[in-house]
Amino acid sequence: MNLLELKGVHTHIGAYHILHGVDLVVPQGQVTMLLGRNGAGKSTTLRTVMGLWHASQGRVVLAGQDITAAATPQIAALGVAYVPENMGIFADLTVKENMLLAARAARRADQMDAGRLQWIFKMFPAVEKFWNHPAGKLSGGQKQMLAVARAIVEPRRLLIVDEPSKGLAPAIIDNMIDAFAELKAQGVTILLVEQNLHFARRLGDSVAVMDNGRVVHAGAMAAFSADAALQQSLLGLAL
Amino acid sequence: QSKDIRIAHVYGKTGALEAYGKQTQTGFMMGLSYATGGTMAVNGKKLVVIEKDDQGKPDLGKSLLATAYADDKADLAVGTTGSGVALAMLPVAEEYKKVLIVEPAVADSITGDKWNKYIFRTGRNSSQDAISNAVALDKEGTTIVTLAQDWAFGRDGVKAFKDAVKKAKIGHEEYLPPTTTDFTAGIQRIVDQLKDKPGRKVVWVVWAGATTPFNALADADLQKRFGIEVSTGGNILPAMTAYKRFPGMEGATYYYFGLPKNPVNEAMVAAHYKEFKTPPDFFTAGGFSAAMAVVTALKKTGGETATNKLIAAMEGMSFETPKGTMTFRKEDHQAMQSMYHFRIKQDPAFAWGVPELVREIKPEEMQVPIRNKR
Amino acid sequence: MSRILSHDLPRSRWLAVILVALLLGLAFAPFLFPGVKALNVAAKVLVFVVLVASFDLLLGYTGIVSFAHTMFFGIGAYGVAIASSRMGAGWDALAVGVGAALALSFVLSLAIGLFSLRVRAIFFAMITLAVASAFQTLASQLSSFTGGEDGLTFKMPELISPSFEFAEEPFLGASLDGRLLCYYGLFVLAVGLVLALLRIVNSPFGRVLQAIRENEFRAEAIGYRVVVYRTTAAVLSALFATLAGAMLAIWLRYNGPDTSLSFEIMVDILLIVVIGGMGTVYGAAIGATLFVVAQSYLQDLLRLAGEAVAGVPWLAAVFTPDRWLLWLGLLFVLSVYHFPTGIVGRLRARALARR
Amino acid sequence: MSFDWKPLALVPVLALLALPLVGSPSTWLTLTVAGLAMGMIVFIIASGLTLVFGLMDVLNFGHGLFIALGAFVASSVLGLMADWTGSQELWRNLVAVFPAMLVAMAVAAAVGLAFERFIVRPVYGQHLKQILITMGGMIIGEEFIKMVWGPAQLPLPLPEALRGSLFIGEAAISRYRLLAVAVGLVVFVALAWLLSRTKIGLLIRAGVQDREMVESLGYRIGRLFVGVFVAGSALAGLGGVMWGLFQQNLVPQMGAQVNVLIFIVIIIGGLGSTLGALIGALLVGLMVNYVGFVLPVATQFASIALMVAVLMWRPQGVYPVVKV
Amino acid sequence: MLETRDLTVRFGGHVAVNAVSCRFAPGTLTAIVGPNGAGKTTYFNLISGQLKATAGTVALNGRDLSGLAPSARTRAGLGRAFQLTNLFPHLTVLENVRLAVQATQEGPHRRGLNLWSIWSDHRDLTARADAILIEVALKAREHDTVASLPHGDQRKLEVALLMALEPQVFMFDEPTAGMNAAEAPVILDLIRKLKRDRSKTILLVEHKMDVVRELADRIIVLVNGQLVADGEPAEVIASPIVQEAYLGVAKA
Ligand SMILES: Nc1ncnc2c1ncn2[C@@H]1O[C@H](COP(=O)(O)OP(=O)(O)OP(=O)(O)O)[C@@H](O)[C@H]1O
Ligand SMILES: Nc1ncnc2c1ncn2[C@@H]1O[C@H](COP(=O)(O)OP(=O)(O)OP(=O)(O)O)[C@@H](O)[C@H]1O
Ligand SMILES: [Mg+2]
Ligand SMILES: [Mg+2]
Repeated sequence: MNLLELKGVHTHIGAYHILHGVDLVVPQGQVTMLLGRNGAGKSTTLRTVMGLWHASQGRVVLAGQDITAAATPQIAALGVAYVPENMGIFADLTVKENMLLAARAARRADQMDAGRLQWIFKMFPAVEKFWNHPAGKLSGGQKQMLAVARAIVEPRRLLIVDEPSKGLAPAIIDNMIDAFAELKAQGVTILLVEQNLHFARRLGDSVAVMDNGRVVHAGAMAAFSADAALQQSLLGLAL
Repeated sequence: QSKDIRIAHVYGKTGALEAYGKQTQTGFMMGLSYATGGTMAVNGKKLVVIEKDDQGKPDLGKSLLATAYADDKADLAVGTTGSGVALAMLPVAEEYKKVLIVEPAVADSITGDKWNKYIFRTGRNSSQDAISNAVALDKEGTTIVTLAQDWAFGRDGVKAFKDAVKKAKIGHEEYLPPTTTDFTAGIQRIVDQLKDKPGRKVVWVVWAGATTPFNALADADLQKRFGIEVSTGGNILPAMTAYKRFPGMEGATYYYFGLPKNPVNEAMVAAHYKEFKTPPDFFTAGGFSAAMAVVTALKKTGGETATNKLIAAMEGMSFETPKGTMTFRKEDHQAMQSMYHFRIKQDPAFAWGVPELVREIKPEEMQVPIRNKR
Repeated sequence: MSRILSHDLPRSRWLAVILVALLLGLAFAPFLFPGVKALNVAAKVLVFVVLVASFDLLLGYTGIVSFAHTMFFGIGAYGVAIASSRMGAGWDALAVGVGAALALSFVLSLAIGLFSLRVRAIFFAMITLAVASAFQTLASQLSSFTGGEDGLTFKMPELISPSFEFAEEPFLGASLDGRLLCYYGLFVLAVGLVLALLRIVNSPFGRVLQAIRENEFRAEAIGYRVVVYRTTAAVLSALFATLAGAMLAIWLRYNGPDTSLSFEIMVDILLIVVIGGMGTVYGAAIGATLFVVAQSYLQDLLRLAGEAVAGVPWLAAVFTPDRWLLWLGLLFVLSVYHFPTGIVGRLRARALARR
Repeated sequence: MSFDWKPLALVPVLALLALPLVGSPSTWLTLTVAGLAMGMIVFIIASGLTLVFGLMDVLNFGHGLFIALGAFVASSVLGLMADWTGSQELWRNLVAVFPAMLVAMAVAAAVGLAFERFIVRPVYGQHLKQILITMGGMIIGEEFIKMVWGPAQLPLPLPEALRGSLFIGEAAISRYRLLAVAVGLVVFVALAWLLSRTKIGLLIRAGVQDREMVESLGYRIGRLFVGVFVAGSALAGLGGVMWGLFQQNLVPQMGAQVNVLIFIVIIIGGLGSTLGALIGALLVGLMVNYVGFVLPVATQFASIALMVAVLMWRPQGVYPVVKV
Repeated sequence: MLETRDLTVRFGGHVAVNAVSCRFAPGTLTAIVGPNGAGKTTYFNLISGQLKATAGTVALNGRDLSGLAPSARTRAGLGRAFQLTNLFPHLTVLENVRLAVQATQEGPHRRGLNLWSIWSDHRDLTARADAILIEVALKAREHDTVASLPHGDQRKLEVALLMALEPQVFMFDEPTAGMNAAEAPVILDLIRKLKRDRSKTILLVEHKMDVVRELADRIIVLVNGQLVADGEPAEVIASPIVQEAYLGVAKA
């Protein structure tokens, strides 16, 4: 069954009509890859799911519940973690404080799930190393790590990440792939926008490709990565 | 049109001085109706009052007065509350060659170096205030320290006061920023000046505006600790609540409704109680006096409003007011008037400290200097 | 034509119409709206157009929020006031006054401009606020020099004083006297200054200022010395404000702390910029006109309204000239609500939508 | 990270520097005690602004309105309880003052709620518009005060037992200021606790930087902002009561009159820091008293000079929590 | 010839770049690789003047730039694109590039301290900006405000600004990060073009090894702010440090 479904979603930003009827399904417990050229509408789709833009037509359904008009905090409270394209780091807060805010259950730093933190530290050493530093001073990649770390500091049922591998060193990317695999094993559903096709292929179960505001292809990752011609036609290059 | 006599009243209807301005206006209207026996007309000519709100802004007052004279064809004008505004208005009267009766602005220079022949003033000037207070305090063996705001109003007052004091000696002049809120430091300075002086020790305060030093002075308990008395002039009733804490305090005031004994005052007090259930205040009396001056002058000219006629009529003219008879002296058109030496008494019936009459200081007793050059 | 406007055309038919109407209105004000008050209002509009436009150079184009702008306005006014009351009425006095004022403004604005780089935006705003209030206090402290709280009343050269009449008979209801000449003097000056500002903001310099406003860090990175540009902008706007102040003093023949230095004026300027539309010189012109006129006739309006609702207890209390400030406050709130991009922004957006 | 003592030391240092200038120790003592107490009062009226301006980054020029409001409400309440305030016994007076404070805070809070909704909400994050629209709110509020309580100044006499001073030798300290110190300390402790022991402070700061992200993390930042703004207004109301009783005389413009002062305090203290605001207030209080004694003319410039000096030393204020 | 000598910066205790000495010759493309937080961007910041060095010098063709402000260094011939997009959000794409073009003009007057000419009269500059937009395939969006561009296009514009500066030294900080695999080639082609013109010095920070392999003439490796390897791409990539510290192959 599908955890998340978009049915004919249209989104306007001010005067611009950005999404022209997006149909997308994210199956429960799987990793879904959202691909597409720059400007295809991937980020806008994610923002629409999170209620940061609101669909002017169509429906967004999460676990059978219609969230088309829901407010962002409500959607998040349903167990969705989101990492935006710009990472959304709170630059003036320390890394610790950033994490603390992401951990909704904890009121103070010492109340965060220690085990989970260790797991995160192992994967993203920088987060531990700069625990008490202002997040704004982190390097680009370190910010990216922190952004993902924040999203997984507490268990969530749906994890939405916009370009997780951006700016990360290969070693870290490998860690991250392992981490997502582990989360998936725990039953977390994952929706990723990804440019790094190697990454996409390693992780993805199903794939959806967008082009100017529509989903132009959806299916199993295996089939997609096998079909060079399809990739060529949709992405303009083969893996 | 030609049958009406148009009088412009410019005053701070809004802005910081709103409360004062409103009093003046009330008094002015009451005065007109009293002086005309309720007809609001002189020699059959209707009196039309044009209200102008200068918001306490000099530039605005200036253009409003011009508007009144030029566009509204006012024959003469009365106003205004703030000295700064009044000073800015003086040249306009000269420009349009029309009479301006200044009320209640107090700056000496209005009837002093900034004066021109179209300017009259029913309100008292700083000198009159100061001199009357001097008369009330001036005794051998008294040391006086003055406490005033550090601006024209304060320095004017202190200067006039000093000139008027003959027997007592001025120990020190303390000037504090007009907007002072914490008086501890100022009071300390005064104490340091006075505490070791022999004989009677007095702090004489000239202070305008909401936050007065009186509560601070009372808290410091100067009387008990250093035998220092506090003295000051009159003020509006809300400000006199602070006086309650100085029973026996002496000074001289321009007006308090209980002080003058004359039919005009009685009439005004009665009328005011009738209309507002409260006694008239400081500026009500001023407005009333201005109205009396206007009507008396018009009666003299037989309703004529030609400026030169008015001036001729008003120079040296005497007229009845809630403060008794006032006289515009020829030289500077300042209205000579009585002031009242008072002593404060606590009276639970009143929210404020009640000034009791010690004696009325007659105009003749005060040598108010003539500062204008004509 | 387009060159006179530095190719910064209204880009909206309505805007163009309004601007032309405005220009003509001001040009013939003495004859269209006879009467002392009307002329005073018109003159005040002229002064404020220049003042606000100069502030917009700082705020709208450079993104510096400064409350010290009235300080320079005041310096200009005091320059004329002090010189004319010391040296007596005369063109020489005017020249000296304006010259001295410009010099002082130059130095001060240079200092402030440089300081603005030391502390961050909000703090800078707050500091200028404090400095401005200090300056006002100073002005009333130095009473021997500035006339203190009471301010200075002074005369102007014969040619532009009311007493100078070059024709007995009023023409179209306007008396042909020095006031009239003075008004047209100001008119020409104002138009000239505004066009100059328009030129500046549309120059390469102006564009760099916008870049700095948008992203100071990157502007520096691509090779623009931010310090130089910011300071130049600060100085320029200060000088224009000084001239506006001089214009005010020339017209009023009076100046005092409340008249040219009060925080009220500063807030009015801000409001006008927002109403008109930030970062557009045209906005300054339209906003200034609307605001000054509204402010000058609000009380009269309320008087009428008050008579209309007389008797109705609450309404009567609200619709009285005494409560005009209430309505001014409302104007503040509403204009921020309804003109997020200012009138000019609105009109241009509409024009775009049409296409 | 070890605690930074320097700014804290500033207070005693300033006091000691003043000693030789003032000369007589008893005078110095009077001035110092009075200055500190004054500082406490200033802190109370500024405390609300640490939340609204310091944390929420709202340039609320309308803050003074709530101060004025608090004072006027208090005058009405105390007016009703005349016989209690009139009594000579301290406890009866306090019994009268306390409800006055509560009512004042309640009213201020209520108005604050409306103020946030209609004035501030549309302009979060836009300083310029904040200045304008809050100015507008301020003006409107002032006019309403004039309509309710009249344009004239309104006496607010101190309850009997709070008048007068205690004397230590030649030095004097007015009773009321002692009360002010007590109230100030309570406010300080309460605020400091709230901000250090809960996530509220963090959330607000984060919300200012990236509202969308905070919401994406699942927090109803909107409500939180309302709550904090209302709290700030209530504190201003409380400050109004204290300020009003200190002045013993109310004018509708009283709020506007303290505006600049409290902003100075916040800036000296550094945005978002309660301790900073306290220090800023104390410094201002002392400075004003010392300068007022040594060179009265300069008093008006004292606090401004102080601010500029501090910013030269620490461009962010002494304890910046929020970096700008 | 760009040269850094013992370039060092400390943030509190933490040494972000530690005595890095290196020369970059014209006509060569040097790739700078290293783990996240190794100090690559900081190294750039020190060269371009965004950060003041704690110690060490930066020199271009023998001229010491250490004391200069970023703007001065840019005018001296150092050009730089940022890792995290950093543009003029509410100006149009064209205006963005045009500003950069203008910044390269000779003399303050041409550059912008020019109050009296009219911006839109400077046709030559606009033309130049247009040409660049065509090169990076952004011409279609020239009149959109930057804020409304998709992330990928903003990355392109970032590069366009660098091109517009026509510097002698080009510093790219992960130019293709967040750029679609189909769009990246556009940028990479630009870089190849620059390489062909032998006079330019090019520094490239990039995590995508395939890209590095293809473009770099030389690779230097930073780890914890220290220069740990420098040489031919093939051998550097093969070196153990890179293999584990960076590619993390050892672990796998
Ligand atoms: N704030 C905005 N205003 C106007 N248009 C916008 C805005 N944000 C995005 N767009 C437009 O919406 C379209 C899709 O943008 P979006 O960011 O979703 O693309 P994307 O698929 O995420 O591209 P990328 O891979 O580069 O991030 C683009 O054409 C972009 O110009
Ligand atoms: N201004 C600063 N203050 C404190 N620490 C800083 C500052 N700038 C950078 N750092 C630290 O210096 C280190 C190097 O940062 P830098 O951005 O150079 O890394 P990088 O090599 O570019 O990494 P990435 O590949 O993720 O971009 C990081 O650990 C960062 O936390
Ligand atoms: Mg995207
Ligand atoms: Mg980097």
